[in-house]
Amino acid sequence: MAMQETTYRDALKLALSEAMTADDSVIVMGEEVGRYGGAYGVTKNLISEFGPERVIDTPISEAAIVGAAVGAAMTGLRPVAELMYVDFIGMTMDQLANQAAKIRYMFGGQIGVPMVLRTQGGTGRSAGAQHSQSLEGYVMHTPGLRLAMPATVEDAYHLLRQALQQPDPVVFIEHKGLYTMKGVLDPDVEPAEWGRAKVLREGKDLVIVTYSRQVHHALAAAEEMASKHGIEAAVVDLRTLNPLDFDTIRPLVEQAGRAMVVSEGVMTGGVAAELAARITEECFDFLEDPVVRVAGEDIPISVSPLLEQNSVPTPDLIVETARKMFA
Amino acid sequence: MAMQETTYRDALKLALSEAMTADDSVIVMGEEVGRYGGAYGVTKNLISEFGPERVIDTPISEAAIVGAAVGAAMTGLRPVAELMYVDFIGMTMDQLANQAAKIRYMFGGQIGVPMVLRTQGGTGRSAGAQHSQSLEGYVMHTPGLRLAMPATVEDAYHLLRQALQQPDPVVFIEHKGLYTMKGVLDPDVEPAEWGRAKVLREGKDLVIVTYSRQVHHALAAAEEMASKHGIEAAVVDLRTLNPLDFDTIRPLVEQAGRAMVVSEGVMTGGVAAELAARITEECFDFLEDPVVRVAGEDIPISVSPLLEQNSVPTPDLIVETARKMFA
Amino acid sequence: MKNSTLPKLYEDMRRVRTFEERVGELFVRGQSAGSMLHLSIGEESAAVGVCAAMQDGDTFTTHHRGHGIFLARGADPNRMMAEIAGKDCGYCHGKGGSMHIADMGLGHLGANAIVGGGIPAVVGAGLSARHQKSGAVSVAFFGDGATGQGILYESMNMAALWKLPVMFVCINNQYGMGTRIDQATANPNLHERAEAFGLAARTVDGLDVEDVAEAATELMDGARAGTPAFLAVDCYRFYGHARKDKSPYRAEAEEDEGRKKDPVLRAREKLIEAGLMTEADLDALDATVAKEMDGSIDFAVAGEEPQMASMFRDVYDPSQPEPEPVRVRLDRVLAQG
Amino acid sequence: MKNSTLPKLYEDMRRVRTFEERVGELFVRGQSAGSMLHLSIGEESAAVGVCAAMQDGDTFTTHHRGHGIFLARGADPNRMMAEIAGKDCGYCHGKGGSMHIADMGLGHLGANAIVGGGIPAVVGAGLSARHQKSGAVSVAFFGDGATGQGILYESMNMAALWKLPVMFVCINNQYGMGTRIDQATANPNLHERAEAFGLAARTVDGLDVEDVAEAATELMDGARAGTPAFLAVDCYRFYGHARKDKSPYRAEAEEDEGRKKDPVLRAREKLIEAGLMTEADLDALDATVAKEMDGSIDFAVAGEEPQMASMFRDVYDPSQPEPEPVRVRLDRVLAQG
Ligand SMILES: Cc1ncc(C[n+]2csc(CCOP(=O)(O)OP(=O)(O)O)c2C)c(N)n1
Ligand SMILES: Cc1ncc(C[n+]2csc(CCOP(=O)(O)OP(=O)(O)O)c2C)c(N)n1
Ligand SMILES: [Mg+2]
Ligand SMILES: [Mg+2]
Repeated sequence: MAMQETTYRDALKLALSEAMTADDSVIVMGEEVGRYGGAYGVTKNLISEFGPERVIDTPISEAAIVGAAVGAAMTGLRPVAELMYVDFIGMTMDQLANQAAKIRYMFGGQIGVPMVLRTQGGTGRSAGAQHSQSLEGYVMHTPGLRLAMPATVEDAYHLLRQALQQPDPVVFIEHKGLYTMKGVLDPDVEPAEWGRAKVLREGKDLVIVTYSRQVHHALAAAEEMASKHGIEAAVVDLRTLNPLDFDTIRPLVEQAGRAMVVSEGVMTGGVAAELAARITEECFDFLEDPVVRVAGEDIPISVSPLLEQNSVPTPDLIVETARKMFA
Repeated sequence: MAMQETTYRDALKLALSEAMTADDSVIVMGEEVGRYGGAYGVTKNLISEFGPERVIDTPISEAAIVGAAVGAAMTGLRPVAELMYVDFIGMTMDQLANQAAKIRYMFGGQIGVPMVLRTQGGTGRSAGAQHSQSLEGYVMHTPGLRLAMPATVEDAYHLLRQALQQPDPVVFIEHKGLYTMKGVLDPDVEPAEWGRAKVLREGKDLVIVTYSRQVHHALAAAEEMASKHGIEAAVVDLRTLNPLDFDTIRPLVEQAGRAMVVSEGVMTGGVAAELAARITEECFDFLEDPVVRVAGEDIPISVSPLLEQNSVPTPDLIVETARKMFA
Repeated sequence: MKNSTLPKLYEDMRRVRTFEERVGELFVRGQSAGSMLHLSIGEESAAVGVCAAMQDGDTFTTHHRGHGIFLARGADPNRMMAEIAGKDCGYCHGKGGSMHIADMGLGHLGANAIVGGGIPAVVGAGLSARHQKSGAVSVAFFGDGATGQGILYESMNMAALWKLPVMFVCINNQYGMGTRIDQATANPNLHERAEAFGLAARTVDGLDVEDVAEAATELMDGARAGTPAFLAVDCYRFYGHARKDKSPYRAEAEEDEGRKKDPVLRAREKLIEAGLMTEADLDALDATVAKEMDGSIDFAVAGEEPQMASMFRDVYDPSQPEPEPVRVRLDRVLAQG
Repeated sequence: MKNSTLPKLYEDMRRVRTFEERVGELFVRGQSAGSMLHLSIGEESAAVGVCAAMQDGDTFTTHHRGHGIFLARGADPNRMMAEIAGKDCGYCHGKGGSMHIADMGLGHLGANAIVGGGIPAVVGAGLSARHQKSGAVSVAFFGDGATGQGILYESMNMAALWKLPVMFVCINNQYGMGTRIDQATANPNLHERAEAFGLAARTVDGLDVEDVAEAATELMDGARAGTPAFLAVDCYRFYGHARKDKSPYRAEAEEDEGRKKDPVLRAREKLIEAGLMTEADLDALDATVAKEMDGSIDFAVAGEEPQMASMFRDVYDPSQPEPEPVRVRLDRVLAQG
C-alpha cells in the first residue's frame, strides 16, 4: 500500500480486497455485494477481481445469511457477511446472539466463529424509521460479539483489516454519513492496536468519549468550545466498543474531572448508559459533575429531514451541553 | 375476585381469564398455549373455557406470531402473544422493534398496537445458554415498547391486568423461577398504579433498585444485612422498566446517599447500566459512593448448575457487595 | 362491452403512472424527503387489477414500492405526495415518508421498508376478520425479493392452517434491486411454494390488467370464503430500484424488451380497439390526471414542515407522557451542579 | 445376504435406544443437569439410516433431540452422558448440556436448543466444502416442528440456488411438543415444500432402517454431486417431549399404534427372518450394549463438576483476556471509596 488520499468507502474496499488477495479463505457474501457492488458501493468490482464464488450475491434472507456465515466460519472460511442496514439486525438476532456469539462457549471452547458482519447505520439520508437507526446497543449487550465502529478513513481500513484477524465474531458498523469522507492512508504510520481507543484531541477541562460519526461532531464542537467559550475538551474515539478500552479513558477523566459521552443510539439502555456507568464507577472520586449523556432521543427516526437531524446529537447540542456544565 | 392464596402462575392465568371474560376481543396465541396449556402452564385450561378461536395454538413461528399479533392489534383485537422463552426474541426482533414499536410513530399517530407479548426468562433450570437468558435490555433500549417484569404474585396479576389496558405494545417478562411461588391476592388492597415502583422495604443506609426475581434476592440480602451487619437497605421493585418510575427512587437515594442496582441481565450495556447512569445523573450531589451494579456476568449461561447459579447475582453477592460499600 | 370495467381500470393505472412520474419530478426538484423513492412504473396492473377485486372494509399492507397500490385503493394523492416530501400535511405528518404511508380509514395497515415486514400483519388482520365476522379480506402486497424472507412462509403456513380470509400478492417485477429473480432462487415459479403450503395459488401475466383483475377476483373470493390464496403478477420494473439507480446491471436490450410489457399502453390499445374510448377521450383523461397530479406536487411543496415539538409526539398514545427530550433532561441534570 | 449392513444398522440403533434409556435413568436418579432431556426413542432409523449414508469429513448439525444422531456418527457415549450431567469431562465441559453437544473432530457442528437454529449453518458448511473442494456434504437434522421456522426455507432456497452439497433431514415424529403435525400445517407432505424450492425431495417411512438408508444414500450422493436434497423420515415419538412430559394430549390408543412403528424391533425381526442373526446373538449384542451404556452413567456420575474459574473461559478465544467477573470489578470500584 502506498500513501494515498482516499475515502472511507474505498478504504473499506481496500481492506477487503487486500484480505481476499492475502487469504483465499476470505469470502464476501450478502445482498447486492456482487454485481451491484454493494448498496453503498463498498464492494464495487470485487466480484470481477475475485469471482462470484468468493463474492456471493445472496437472496434477501438476512437470517440465513448470518447463519450461513456462522457455518462457513466454523468450517474453515473467513466470511465477511454484509447486512445492508443495521436496521435489519432484528431478523438476524437469533443467529447472531444465540449462535455466533455463544458457539465457542456452549461447545466448551472447541471452536470459534471467526466471521465479520459488516453493516452500516445512522441518520442522514431521510431514510425513515427502519433505515436510520443506531443499534450498536443490542450488540454491545451480547457477550461473545466484538463490536467495531470506525469514525475515520484510517480506521475504516485498519479496523476492518484487524477485524479480519479476530478469532471471534465481529460486528462492524459503518456510518452511512461517512462513506464519502476523505482522508489519507499512510503505510508509514503504525496503526493503532485493535481494541485501543484513540485520543484525537487533548483538553484539560472535559473528556468527550464517543465513536463513529459523532467523533466528528465532537471534534467540531470541541473546536468551537475552545475558540468561543474557553473550554478545552479532550475527544476520545473508542473505535471498538468490545473490547472496550477503559485504560485510555481513566487517566483523562481523573485529570479533567468532567466527562461527556456522545452516542447516536437512543439514550435509554444504550451505549451511552454503559459508558456513563462505567466512567462513574471507575472515576467517581474524581468527578465534579455527573457524567453527562448526549445521545439519541428515545424516539424513532422521522423521514422529515428537520425531525431526523434533531433526533440525534448535533455539534450544537454538544457545545450547549458543555457550556451548561461550566455555567 | 375473592381473597385467595395462589401462585404466580395461577395469578397470571386469573388475569388472563378475567380479561378474556370481560372483553371478547382479548385472544391468546402462541406455541402450546392451548391443548398443552403453556410450556409453564400459565394458559392451562383456557382453551376449554374460551375455545380454540380465542386460545390459538400456533406453529413454531415466532416471527410470524409477533407479526400476526401486530396485525390483529391494529384491526381491533387485543392479542396476548406468548413467546415460550425470551431467548427466542431474536427471531421476533424485527416484528417487535421495527413494526410493533414504531407503527404509531411512523404512521403519524393514526393507530396504536395494543398487544401484550408474554414471555419468561432467567436462570434456574439448567436449561443452558439458549433457554436461560434475561434479555430485557434489548427491550428497554427500544422506544415504543413498554416493559413489565412482575416479581410477586400480586404483580403477576395486577401488572398483567394493567398491561391488557395499555394502548401501546407491552413486553411482559415473567421469571421461570417464580411460577410456583405462593402469595395472596386480596381484592380489598388497592393495586399499585401501572408504571409505579414499589418500596418493599425501607432502609436508611442504602437503596437497592431491582426487579423480577432479584427482588427476592435483594429482600433476603437486606434481611441478612440488617440482622448480621447492621446495614439498613431499602428495596425498590421497579415492576415496569418502561415506564420507569424515577420519582419513587430519587428521594430514597438522596436520603441514603448510596445505591445499588441489581439485575439478572448481563452487565455490559444492560438495564443495570441504565439504572446506574440515571441514578447518578439525578442524584449525583447526594451520592457518597458510585452507584454499584450487581448484574449478570458478561458471559453465556452454562448448563452446569454450579456455573449457572454463579452467573447471575445471588443474595450472597448482594450482601458481600453492600458490606464492601460500608467497609 | 357495455359495463366494461376497463375504462376505470385504465384511469386508475394512468393515475398511478402519472403520480409516480411526479414523484420522480419532486425528487429532481430536490423537494422529496431523501432519495429512497421506489416507483411502481410498469407494475400498474398489479396494483389496479388486484385492488379492483377488493371491497370496502378490506385491509392491506404494502412494501416499499407501494404508492400505486394505495392510489388504487383510493388514496388522496395530495397527502401522499406531501408525505413523500416529509411534510406535516402528509398522511403521517412527515414522520413516515414514501416507505411508511398508511391510512386506517382506507384499510391501509401500512407500507413497510423492511422487505417482507408487512406480510404477517395480514394473518392477524385475518384473525380479526374471522373474530368480528366482518367478511373482510386482508391482502399482503410484496415484491419477488420478499420470497427470500422466511416470514412469508411462516405467514402462508398460518393462513392455510387457519383458513383465514387472507391473500398474498407477489408483484414479480423480476428484480430485487440488482438481482434478477433467477439469481435469487432455483425455482422462479413462485406460486408452487404457496401450493406446497396448501394455498390456492396462481401466476398471472401483468400485461393485461383485465387478466390480473380476473385472477385476483377469483382468488380473493376464495379467500373471503376461507381458502387463503397467493397470486404472483409477472411484470417488469421499468426504471431503477430507487431514484438514483440507473440499473447498470441490466442490458439495454432487456430493458427495451421488458418495457414492452406496459399494462397502461396495452389497456389504452384495447380500449381503442374495442371502441370503448377514442384516442381523444384518452388524451383528455390523461390530461385531467396530469393536472390533478401536478396539483399534488404544488400541495406537497406548499405544505409546512412538521413542528419540532411534534418529534416527541406519538411514540406512545397521547394519554401517556411524551419521552423526555435530551435537552430537558440535561437541564435538569446540570441544574444540580 | 452376505455383506448385509443390517446387523450394523441394528447395533447402531440398539446403542441409541439403550443410551436414551440410560439418559432417562440419569434424570430419575437426579443426576442430569436439569430436565430438558429429549429422547429420540422411536426415531433410531432416522439417525442411523441417514448417518449410514454419510462419510468421514461430512459435517452436520442437529436439533434438541440429537443424541441418537451423534451416536450414529460415532460419538463417545461416556462424554455425551457426562455432558448431559453437566460435568467437566463432557464434550463441552459441562457448559453445553444435552441440547448443545458438539464435536468438531467428528464433524458435529452442534446440537441446538433453538428450533431451526442449526439449519443455516449447513449452507455455510456447504460453501466451505465447495471452496475447499473437500467433497464433503453437510447435513441439517431437525424435527417436523422446525418446518414452522422461516429460516428453513431461506436455507433451502440458498442451497438450491447455489447447488451446494447440503442435505436437509426432517425427522417427522408427528409432534412438536403437544402439537400434531396436522395441527401445525395444512399440508403435512413436507417434501413438497422442498421440491417447490428446487431440491430433490422425498418422504420415507422410518419403520425400516434399510429403507431409510437407501433413500438417504441416493439423496446424499446427489447432494454430494451438487443436487441439494431434502428427506423427511416418518416416525413416532414414543414418549413425552422432554423428561417430565407425560403426553396427556395424546390418546393411549394413538400411542399404542404409534409405538408399533418400532425400527429397532423391526430390524431385529428382519435379522432373524433372514437368518443373519439368531435371537441369542441379538440378546448377547443387546447385553453388551447395555453394559457399555451402564458404564456411561458411571462415567458421568463419577465426573467432576466444572471448576468455577472455567466460567469465564471460552467466551472469547484463549488469546484474549477473559471478561472481568462482577466481584473483581466491584472490588476495584469499591476500593476507591
Ligand atoms: C429486510 C430487508 N432487507 C433488505 C432491504 C433492502 N432492500 C430494499 S428493497 C430491496 C429489493 C426488494 O425487491 P422486491 O421485493 O422484489 O421489491 P421491488 O423493489 O422489486 O419492488 C432490498 C434488498 C430491506 N429494505 N429490507
Ligand atoms: C425457536 C424455538 N421455539 C420454540 C422452542 C420450544 N420448543 C422446543 S422443542 C419444541 C418442539 C419441536 O418440535 P420438533 O421440531 O418436531 O422436534 P421434536 O421435539 O419433535 O423432536 C419446541 C416448541 C424452541 N426451543 N425454539
Ligand atoms: Mg422485485
Ligand atoms: Mg417432532
